[in-house]
Amino acid sequence: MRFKINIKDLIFGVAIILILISIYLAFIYTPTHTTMGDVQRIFYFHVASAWLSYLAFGVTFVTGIFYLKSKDFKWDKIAFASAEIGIVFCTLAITTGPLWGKAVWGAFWRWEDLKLFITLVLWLIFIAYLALRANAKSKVSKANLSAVFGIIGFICVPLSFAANRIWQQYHPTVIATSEGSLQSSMGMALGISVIAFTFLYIYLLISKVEIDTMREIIEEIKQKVGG
Amino acid sequence: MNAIKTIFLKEIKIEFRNKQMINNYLLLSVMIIASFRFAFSIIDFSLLLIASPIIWITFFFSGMFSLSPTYKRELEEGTCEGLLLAPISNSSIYFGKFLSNFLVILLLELFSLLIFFVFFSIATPDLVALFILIIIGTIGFAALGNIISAISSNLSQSEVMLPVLLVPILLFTIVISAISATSKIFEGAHLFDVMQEVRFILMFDVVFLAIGYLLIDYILGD
Amino acid sequence: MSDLIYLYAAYTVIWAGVFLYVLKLHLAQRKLKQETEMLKEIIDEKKNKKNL
Amino acid sequence: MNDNILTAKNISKSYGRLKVLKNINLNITKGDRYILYGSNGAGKTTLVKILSTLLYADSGELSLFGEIIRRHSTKQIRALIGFMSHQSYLYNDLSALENLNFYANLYSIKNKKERIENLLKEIGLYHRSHDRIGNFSRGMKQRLALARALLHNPDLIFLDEPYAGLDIRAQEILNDIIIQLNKRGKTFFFITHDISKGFEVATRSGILSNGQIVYETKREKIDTFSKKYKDILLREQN
Repeated sequence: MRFKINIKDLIFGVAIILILISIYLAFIYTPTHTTMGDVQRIFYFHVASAWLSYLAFGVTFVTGIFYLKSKDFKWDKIAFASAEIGIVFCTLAITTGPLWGKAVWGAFWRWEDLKLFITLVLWLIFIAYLALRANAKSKVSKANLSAVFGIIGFICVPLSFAANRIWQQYHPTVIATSEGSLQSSMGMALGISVIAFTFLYIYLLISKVEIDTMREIIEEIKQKVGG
Repeated sequence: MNAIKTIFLKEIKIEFRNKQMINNYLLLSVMIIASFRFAFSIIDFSLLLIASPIIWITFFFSGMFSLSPTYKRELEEGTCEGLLLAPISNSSIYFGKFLSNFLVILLLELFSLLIFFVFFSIATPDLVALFILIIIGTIGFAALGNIISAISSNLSQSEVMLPVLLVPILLFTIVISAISATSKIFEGAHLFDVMQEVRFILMFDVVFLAIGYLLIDYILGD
Repeated sequence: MSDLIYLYAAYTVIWAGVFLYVLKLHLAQRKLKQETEMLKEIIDEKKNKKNL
Repeated sequence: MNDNILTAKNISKSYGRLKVLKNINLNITKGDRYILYGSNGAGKTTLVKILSTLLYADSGELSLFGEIIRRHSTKQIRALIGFMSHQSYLYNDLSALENLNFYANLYSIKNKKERIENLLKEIGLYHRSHDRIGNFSRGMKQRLALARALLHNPDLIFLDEPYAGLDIRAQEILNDIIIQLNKRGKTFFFITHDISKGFEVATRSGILSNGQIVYETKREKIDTFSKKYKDILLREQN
């Protein structure tokens, strides 16, 4: 237990340091974007948040499969924690996306932009996932049903991505080429911020799982003491 | 195969024996189409552009109400364990119910389509293409709807949870492709003009049926 | 120049979001720790009563 | 020939952290009429669900008819098992005949028409074959539920609180049927919380308490047994 806490704090420390480095890189080290100006600097943490939410939902998907195979509640706990963290960062990604969009395109939201669209779909699916868990009647059915739903939801995302591509050909628009003029220093800044957020994710996941485990144990003791 | 047929026939029998239920579904379709009609009666609109979304949204919401009791009825009547005790696989329960869902939803959709043509005066498109689109779209709708209905029947407030769980998955896969293809059909295209959409919808059908086949065990079992 | 508002807004959203979530987790953890202390006291009391 | 119909070794089941069954060992041979008593919450229903393959145990080994039970391999075994619970497993919107026909098809029963007719006559509901069972009384439904459970001529029959909701006459009929079928070589396993019922038809009795079989006996006087049961219930409350 002692050792585990140390690892958790270590990860938190690494995450903080990496975040500070990436803030430095994002604001000072990288040059101002030639066409989009300074506002392009939103990009580094916007993309990192989006990445973190994809990673988190992916973990929910994989641990859902592990749970169904093993019926071990440990996996269910991780799946739930990861989904919640995913929702938080997905929310950050879909609020910062429009802010950037407004500056670059002049509009907050472009329904034609696939990345925005898919991130929104993911957000809806995992909001529904959390609603499912909140409405489950027992611990067993909560774990079973949410694992199944998480798997279905995650599988459908690439399919939805593909389906919406044809829908967009139907309404042709100019695709913003943000990556088109990405310089190598910008790429590195992005890379560092993505790594920083990945460490942040691991820290949050461990904390959340620990809290949920502790809450469960306390509930159990309370029932014993009360009865 | 025999088990699938048995369950399919039983579902259809129960569904049609209770005539009030079917009547309610039909009534709901009329109400949805009528509300679209009234909503669009006070503004200028291009019928060609809104026809396809109206049709599919109507299909989606009226079909959903017929999906909701599929598993809930078994749980409420306490017959679920009777099925699980029988020497059949859970996937035959799924496929039997899928077929009956498919049939009931398809009937509702054809009825809604009729009402739509009554309420909205629009040039009749290539009907064969339209029917084929509706049929393949409904396969996926029933396949995914059936599995989500099995999930939501185990939740509290299952009637609300069914659309909450179904919309983010179904709307952005099958319904969106179907809307795209159907609006092309209304603009005068034929089936071979929308082959790309058709291929996508068929792919979703296969994926959803496979998901149902693989995951139903985990929903119905312990 | 007016574009920079969006830059500030975006960074405020991100860091406020991250900060609030971390804070929420810490508060939850602290509450649980308090509860454990409380339970410990109750259990100790019960034990003492039994011994008496 | 091996006469062991059901063998359970160290069966445990828990829901989350709550342990419902702890190391259950059970051995039932052909022709047994085993009755298991236990208070509500002792884990009876979970146990009978595991033994009838509706649920799977977390650990331990269950074999039925000499075959070890695993997920997805139980279809043939299920055809040999009958199960009757306080729920009827019947559809209110279907008639008595349609209900039995449906299950007969699921169990792929040969010459089902004859079999269903005979069963309906036996339970005295032949004249109501075409009536929707939504209109049936609780007792009639329960009789039909028994017919449903016996439809495929199972060798091992589970009864979960079979006496609940039956009047005294129907209870006697049920006991008669149990004895009769038992003479034809059927094995019975039933659970109930009510000590006043079923003891006289059982050849073996057990008591389940807190997820463990704490007492087992063969042919004992009912007074001795019920005293034991009361003691155990009292101990449970403390």
